[in-house]
Amino acid sequence: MISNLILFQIPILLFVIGALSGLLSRNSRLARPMIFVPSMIGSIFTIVFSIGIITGTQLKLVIPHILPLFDLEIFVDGISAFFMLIIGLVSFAVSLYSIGYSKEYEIQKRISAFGFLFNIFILSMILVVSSNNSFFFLIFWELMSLVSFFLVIYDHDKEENLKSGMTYLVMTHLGTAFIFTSFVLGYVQTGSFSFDSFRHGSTGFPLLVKNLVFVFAFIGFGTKAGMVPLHVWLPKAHPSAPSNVSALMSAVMIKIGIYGMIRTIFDFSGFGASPDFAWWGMLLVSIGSASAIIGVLYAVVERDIKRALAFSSIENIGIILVGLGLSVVFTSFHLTAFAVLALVASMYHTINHAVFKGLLFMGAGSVVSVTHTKNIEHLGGLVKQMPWTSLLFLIGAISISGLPPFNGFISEWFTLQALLSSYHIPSTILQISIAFASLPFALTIGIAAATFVKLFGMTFLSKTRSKNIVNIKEVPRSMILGMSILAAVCVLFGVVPYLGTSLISTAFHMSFQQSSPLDFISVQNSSGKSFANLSIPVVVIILSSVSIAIFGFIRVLSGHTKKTTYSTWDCGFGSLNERMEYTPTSLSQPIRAVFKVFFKPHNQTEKESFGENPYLLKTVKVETMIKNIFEEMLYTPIVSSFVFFFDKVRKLQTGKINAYLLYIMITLVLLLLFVRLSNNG
Amino acid sequence: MDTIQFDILTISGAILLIATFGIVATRGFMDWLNAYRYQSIVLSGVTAIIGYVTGIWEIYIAAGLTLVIKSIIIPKVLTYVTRKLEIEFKLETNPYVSIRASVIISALLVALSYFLIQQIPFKADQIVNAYLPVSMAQFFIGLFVLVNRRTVLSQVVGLLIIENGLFLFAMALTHGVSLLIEIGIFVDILVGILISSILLFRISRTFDSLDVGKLENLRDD
Amino acid sequence: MDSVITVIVGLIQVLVILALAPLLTGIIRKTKARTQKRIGASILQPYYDLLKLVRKDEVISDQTSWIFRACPWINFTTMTTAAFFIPVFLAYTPFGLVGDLILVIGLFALGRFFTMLAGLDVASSFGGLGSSREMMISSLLEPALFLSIFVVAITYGGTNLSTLISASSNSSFLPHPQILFAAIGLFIIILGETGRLPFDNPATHLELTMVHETMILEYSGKSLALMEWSQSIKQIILFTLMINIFVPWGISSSILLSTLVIGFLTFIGKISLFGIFVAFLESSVAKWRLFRIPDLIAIAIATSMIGIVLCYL
Amino acid sequence: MDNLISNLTILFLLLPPVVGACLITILKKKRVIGIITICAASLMLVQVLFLVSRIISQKTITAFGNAFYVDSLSAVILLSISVVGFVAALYSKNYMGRQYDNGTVDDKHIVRYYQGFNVFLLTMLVVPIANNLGVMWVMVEATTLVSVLLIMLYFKENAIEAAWKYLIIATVGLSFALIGTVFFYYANINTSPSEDAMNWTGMVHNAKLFDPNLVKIAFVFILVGFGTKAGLAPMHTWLPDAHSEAPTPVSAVLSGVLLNCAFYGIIRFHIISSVSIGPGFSNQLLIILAVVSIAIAAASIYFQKDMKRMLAYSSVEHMGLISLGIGFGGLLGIYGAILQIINHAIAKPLMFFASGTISQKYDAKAMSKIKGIIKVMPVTGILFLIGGLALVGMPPFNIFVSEFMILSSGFKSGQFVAVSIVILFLVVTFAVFLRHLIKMIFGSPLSEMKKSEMGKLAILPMAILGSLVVILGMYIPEQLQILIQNASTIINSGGFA
Repeated sequence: MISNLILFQIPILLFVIGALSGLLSRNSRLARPMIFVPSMIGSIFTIVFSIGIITGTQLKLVIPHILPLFDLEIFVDGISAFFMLIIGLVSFAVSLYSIGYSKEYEIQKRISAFGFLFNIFILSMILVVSSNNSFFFLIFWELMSLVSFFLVIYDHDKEENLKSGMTYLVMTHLGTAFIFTSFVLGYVQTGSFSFDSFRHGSTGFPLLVKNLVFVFAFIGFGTKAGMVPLHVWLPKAHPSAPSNVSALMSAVMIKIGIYGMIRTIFDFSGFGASPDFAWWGMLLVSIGSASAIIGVLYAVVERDIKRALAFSSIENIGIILVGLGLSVVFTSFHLTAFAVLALVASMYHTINHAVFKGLLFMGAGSVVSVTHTKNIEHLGGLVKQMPWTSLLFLIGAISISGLPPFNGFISEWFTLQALLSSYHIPSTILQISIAFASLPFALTIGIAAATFVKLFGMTFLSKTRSKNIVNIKEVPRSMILGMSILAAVCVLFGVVPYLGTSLISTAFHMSFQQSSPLDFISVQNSSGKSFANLSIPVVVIILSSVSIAIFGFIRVLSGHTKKTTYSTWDCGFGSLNERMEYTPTSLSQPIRAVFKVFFKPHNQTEKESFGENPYLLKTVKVETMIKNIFEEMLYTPIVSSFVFFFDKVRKLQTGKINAYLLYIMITLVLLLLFVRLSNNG
Repeated sequence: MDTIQFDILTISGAILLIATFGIVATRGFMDWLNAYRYQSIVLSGVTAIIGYVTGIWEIYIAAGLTLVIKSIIIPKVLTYVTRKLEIEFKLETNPYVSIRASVIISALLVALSYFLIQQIPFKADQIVNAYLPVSMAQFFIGLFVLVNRRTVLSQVVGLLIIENGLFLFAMALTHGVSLLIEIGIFVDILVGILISSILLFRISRTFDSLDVGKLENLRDD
Repeated sequence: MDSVITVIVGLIQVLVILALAPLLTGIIRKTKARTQKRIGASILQPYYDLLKLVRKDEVISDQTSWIFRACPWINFTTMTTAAFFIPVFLAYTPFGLVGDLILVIGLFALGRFFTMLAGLDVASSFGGLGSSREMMISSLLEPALFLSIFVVAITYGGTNLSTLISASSNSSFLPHPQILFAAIGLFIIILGETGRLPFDNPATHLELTMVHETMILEYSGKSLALMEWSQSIKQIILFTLMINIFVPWGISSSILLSTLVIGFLTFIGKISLFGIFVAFLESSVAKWRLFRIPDLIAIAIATSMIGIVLCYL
Repeated sequence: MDNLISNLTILFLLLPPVVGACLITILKKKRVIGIITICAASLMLVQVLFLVSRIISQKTITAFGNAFYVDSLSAVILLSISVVGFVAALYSKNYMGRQYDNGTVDDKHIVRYYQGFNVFLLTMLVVPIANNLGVMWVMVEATTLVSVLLIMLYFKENAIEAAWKYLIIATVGLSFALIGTVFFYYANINTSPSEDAMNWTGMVHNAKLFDPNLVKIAFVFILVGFGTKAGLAPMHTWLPDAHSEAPTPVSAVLSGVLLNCAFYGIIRFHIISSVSIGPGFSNQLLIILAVVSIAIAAASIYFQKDMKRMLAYSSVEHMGLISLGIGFGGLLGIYGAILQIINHAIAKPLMFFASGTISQKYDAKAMSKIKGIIKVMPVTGILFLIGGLALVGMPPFNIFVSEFMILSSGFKSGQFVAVSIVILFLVVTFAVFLRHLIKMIFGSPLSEMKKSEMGKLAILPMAILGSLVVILGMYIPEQLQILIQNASTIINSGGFA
């Protein structure tokens, strides 16, 4: 038996080795294996370690007095290990993928710093989930943000990337300020920065403090997770980053925000089974459904493939939050079984989203790396040149759309069941609100499928829409392999939900009734009958047997028929070309029109005509744009009011020494008067 | 006896204030220097009175030093430095607040200093009672001159008023117990004046003017 | 032994759905023809069409990929699999433990997902047009459907169809006024899901109006047969659900030959009546403009929401 | 015997700059004087380290009767002076050499620069070790005079303007500080006339008996006075001018150390005032000024065009933070404030050095003309980035630790309004500061530039400071912890550890 501690140290060591060898590789030919092989092995060890923790005992470690007052405390329990498992799983696949993907950087001699940052990024995420002291938690948390920021602006020649990087960094820092406040409230109550003291002392906090701890942590971690309306950084940062980094960020990093929320709610905030806390859950549910619907609405009209995926991350975070919120509501009303159901739903979706979003971002990265464009208006027809990438992307797309029998369906099924179980809550107003919250939720699932029809269809199917995209080849084998791992997990977690449920219930120390892979997942209703059942393995058996049967049946029925290939019907007008195809913008036009209140779509038309006559047009360029209501209604006013304030303040520094002396005089007199008057009174 | 002594103290303080007002009320540099010289002479007289009242002999030395440095050396230095300057540099043409208003504001500042000082218990120390508000008023007036005037020269004068106030203040409160420190302060002031003279010179050479309005390049707005 | 019989009955239910699906389409078409003062084709015509199509050679567009070719099979498989979970003339099905109503919706969605992709795959603007409209309609129908299911599931205690239909067959809907609202909602949704008027006109080939047909425009031969058949299966599944949830009269609640036969006969009767009703309705309304369809769906959502409120009050 | 060692320690501490200045005056050789300064500074550093080690074991040292008094608080300031002085001396060699090559300065200027530099160090060294508060004031005033001379070294228009404003404002400000000092002295002799009435030790001893009203008025004068010198808003107005126009090594010393020396004055009187009337009053004032400073600094950074000016405003912000830590009080806050003094003294010179190097390379101070530093000079770029991130309080760099402590103590002391405003403005500062920084460091240079660094001697001081920034962010040596601990105890519990 290797002890847990050593297993914990090995991956850390490996990531450090990866980081350093990245720096030392000096962009040589060996750079890629030197960087990514350690990170792959490190990820494997992370997985092994986390499974060891989930099935075995917790790890606790204290290194005192590194800094005054703060001890470096490490604590890995099932919850941490669960998230560590996600980190390990995705980073393994991404590392493998990166061997092929980062060849471009090797050619450009820029891989050294990338390798360093990449390894440190994964390491920082592992350290965040395993730290047990608010100070060190924040250090690793900010390290994670910082390193990911550098990765986001890795292609820093583009001004746009710098801007999105800045937005990201500032938003995440704002979030950190809230997290800090939440922790400090705990410190003020307990007098210690250790999470242990929060854990033990939190039940004794006054209710107001408990509420504040929760709200601040929710805002702080929610910023990182990308919940609405703090999501603005996410659709900017993820497309700017190199795709393997986007995969890590979207699949894993934003989940760390979820981790933080779970930790705070269930560990530090003194949360308990009392209706006082039901509003926490309702807050989570409402913000979650808002995030889900808003995220997916932006995703469906998006033309940038990576930004669409980023918006879809916001949507999925929303779904996770809904599950989490329901769990909180159920717990506060002492409905343990349903709380478990909702938490399983939420966590199942967490791991699912990590897997399929990682897969999709890698797929998008493959597309971008061969076509050099992120705009799906220019893509199309890649399924012929890139059969593997398209197949894997399709698996990801089906999974994320929540279609059976892949993993997305399972978690959405759980979440829907949790929503339906809300009728157990002994409060009519909550029942009705949750029922209404299921409206945006269901809308989300519907539009998500549309989004991925659009993304997959426009990218991979029919004919290419741009003449520049020629000579496309399938991506290198390592990239395909990296994607296949996650695709396999998608299928596995879809077909055998027992894997997921048992993982979650063991990690979170809950009892969930499913006892074997073939056992039915079931939800009981109030009269003890089965409310809902699901057994995906059997469904898969039915699906496959039906398909075999029907294939045989049709074969017998049809006898021998021929297949002829001919061009698509063109209404007899002559050959179809790519300009006649439906474009992504027109594909999503109906949805844009239906939700025009939200999108406020408007066209900008530029006409160029021959000579004087305005009717003899040479070119017409029409651009369809939507308004980003969050930036316009929320962020722009805030920023401009700050700038207004800055502008007023800078008037103080007039350059006139007389004014400066006057300030001193006024300060002095005011302070003296203050003393004088406070003494009289 | 005590009342007489107190009257002397009060009257000398009043004379000092009047001398200070003289600086506020004048426009030309030479007038200021003269007013400053008179003020310094009054100041050394006041110092001598303090010496007489407290009976500490070091204060006489301080009084002598004041007389020498402030009424002779500093005016000399300033005259020497500004001798080459053209005459319009030495005239304060447009202060932010007119001379009349300045005098009124100075009076208000005197009132303010009395108001602020009231709360401090003086243990019936007559010297402090008499001179502390006066010295405070000098600070504020000096500061006001600095704020109000637009030429570099008048700012130096403002600084000098503040220093005089400071000196009186220190004398009144401490009766000059630590001579070493007094001397340190003197030296500092002297060096300060020297450096500001150098700067004055530089400014007139570089900017061809002594208007602080020229010194507004470094700013944010 | 019991369970074996149950499974057999369950399989029979599946076969009944598969077999009766074209018939329902035939009934509707015949009724519509009669209302339009036409004689119309025989109600068995869909069967002849399928047989003919299956035996024909196929023409496939050279722009398409394997997705286009796989789509009919996937569609048919998902619809057939969905049929396993539907109680038809027996109030429960042995496969009730395997999947519930949400899975059925999921399977429909999977089929539709591929249909939309296939529409895009042919690289003509028709396909894109159909997929685009289908995207809008389906993404709006989804929440409406879920809300009406919400009402039904909470009223009858489950999304498990066996539980649900057993419960509905055992109780009158009089104490559950919300069920009426859910029924209105679900009816509108079913019209949308099956592509009937006023959502879509299955009989037209005019690009201004058609939705579903555009996506399958390039199909021919047995692919087209499979697409048509699976569409009718979806239709009959939804109609069955509708009648079994809201008018479960006569459905057999146990495996007795007599009740089963009664159940089967009443089922045939109810579904035919329902089909005729739908056909009459279709004859009396025109196809709505595409952007008025959300209004209709909004009505479905609104009625379901009233249903939810009634559930809890 | 012990007394003798103490006397010698102090003597040897003050000797190197004196000797250095004398040697420079005698030799006047451009090549030698730089090295002399480096030697003097390194000797001083060694002396300070020795002194600090003695302080850690003995807690206090008095020398020459009662004239010099060194405790842990002084030791912290001494440490920052000597470290910054040393790296600034190192940096000066390269920097002034290049300025000479440019033709910006001539031989006479260089000699004057090094003389001034040594005297400047000397005056600053005396500030924290003088027991007599009058002497302390004299020395603070002396630093002003010397630094004015250093700022106006170039005789450029802007430098003269900055020097003038600095001189007038600092002198006026410090005269208030003198008033405050004399008030305290008056309070002391009124309670117990004694020989050491002007000494800090004596004052703290009697502070309980002081008249509260007098102490309040006196502290207001002290705060405004030394606050002017320490760059607390709204008396900070001279600071951006002076810091941006001085030669870069001088800017580093001004910003990194001189502000600390002035703030040291406030701390000393804060202790007396706390002992006398309880910490509530002075804490309140400190917090008010701190909040104003942080807000104004945050707002001013946004529109900055000049790199060094921006750094100067960041100094205002950090002085605000130090003041905030002291004001919030409690061991945690004070500990944070003292740590912040050290951290700021490390990070800010790093930034000034880097900005000086960058300005020389790009031949510009305007930030709009500087782009793509990381491509042109990767090492400097990375060090500049590290320094900048440290300044905005990003972990894992050092200032995060102290900011964390200060803000925590704010919550602990119940100053929720103040701490919320401060957190808001810290985030704002973070955004506006990094916005400038990122634009400079990343991207591509506006014109083709050769990729090269500015020489090893320019990198070395930055590398030293940069590594300190990183190391202190994650690990503080135990010796230093003890020192800071003792210093905080001095502030927290009335003057003695």
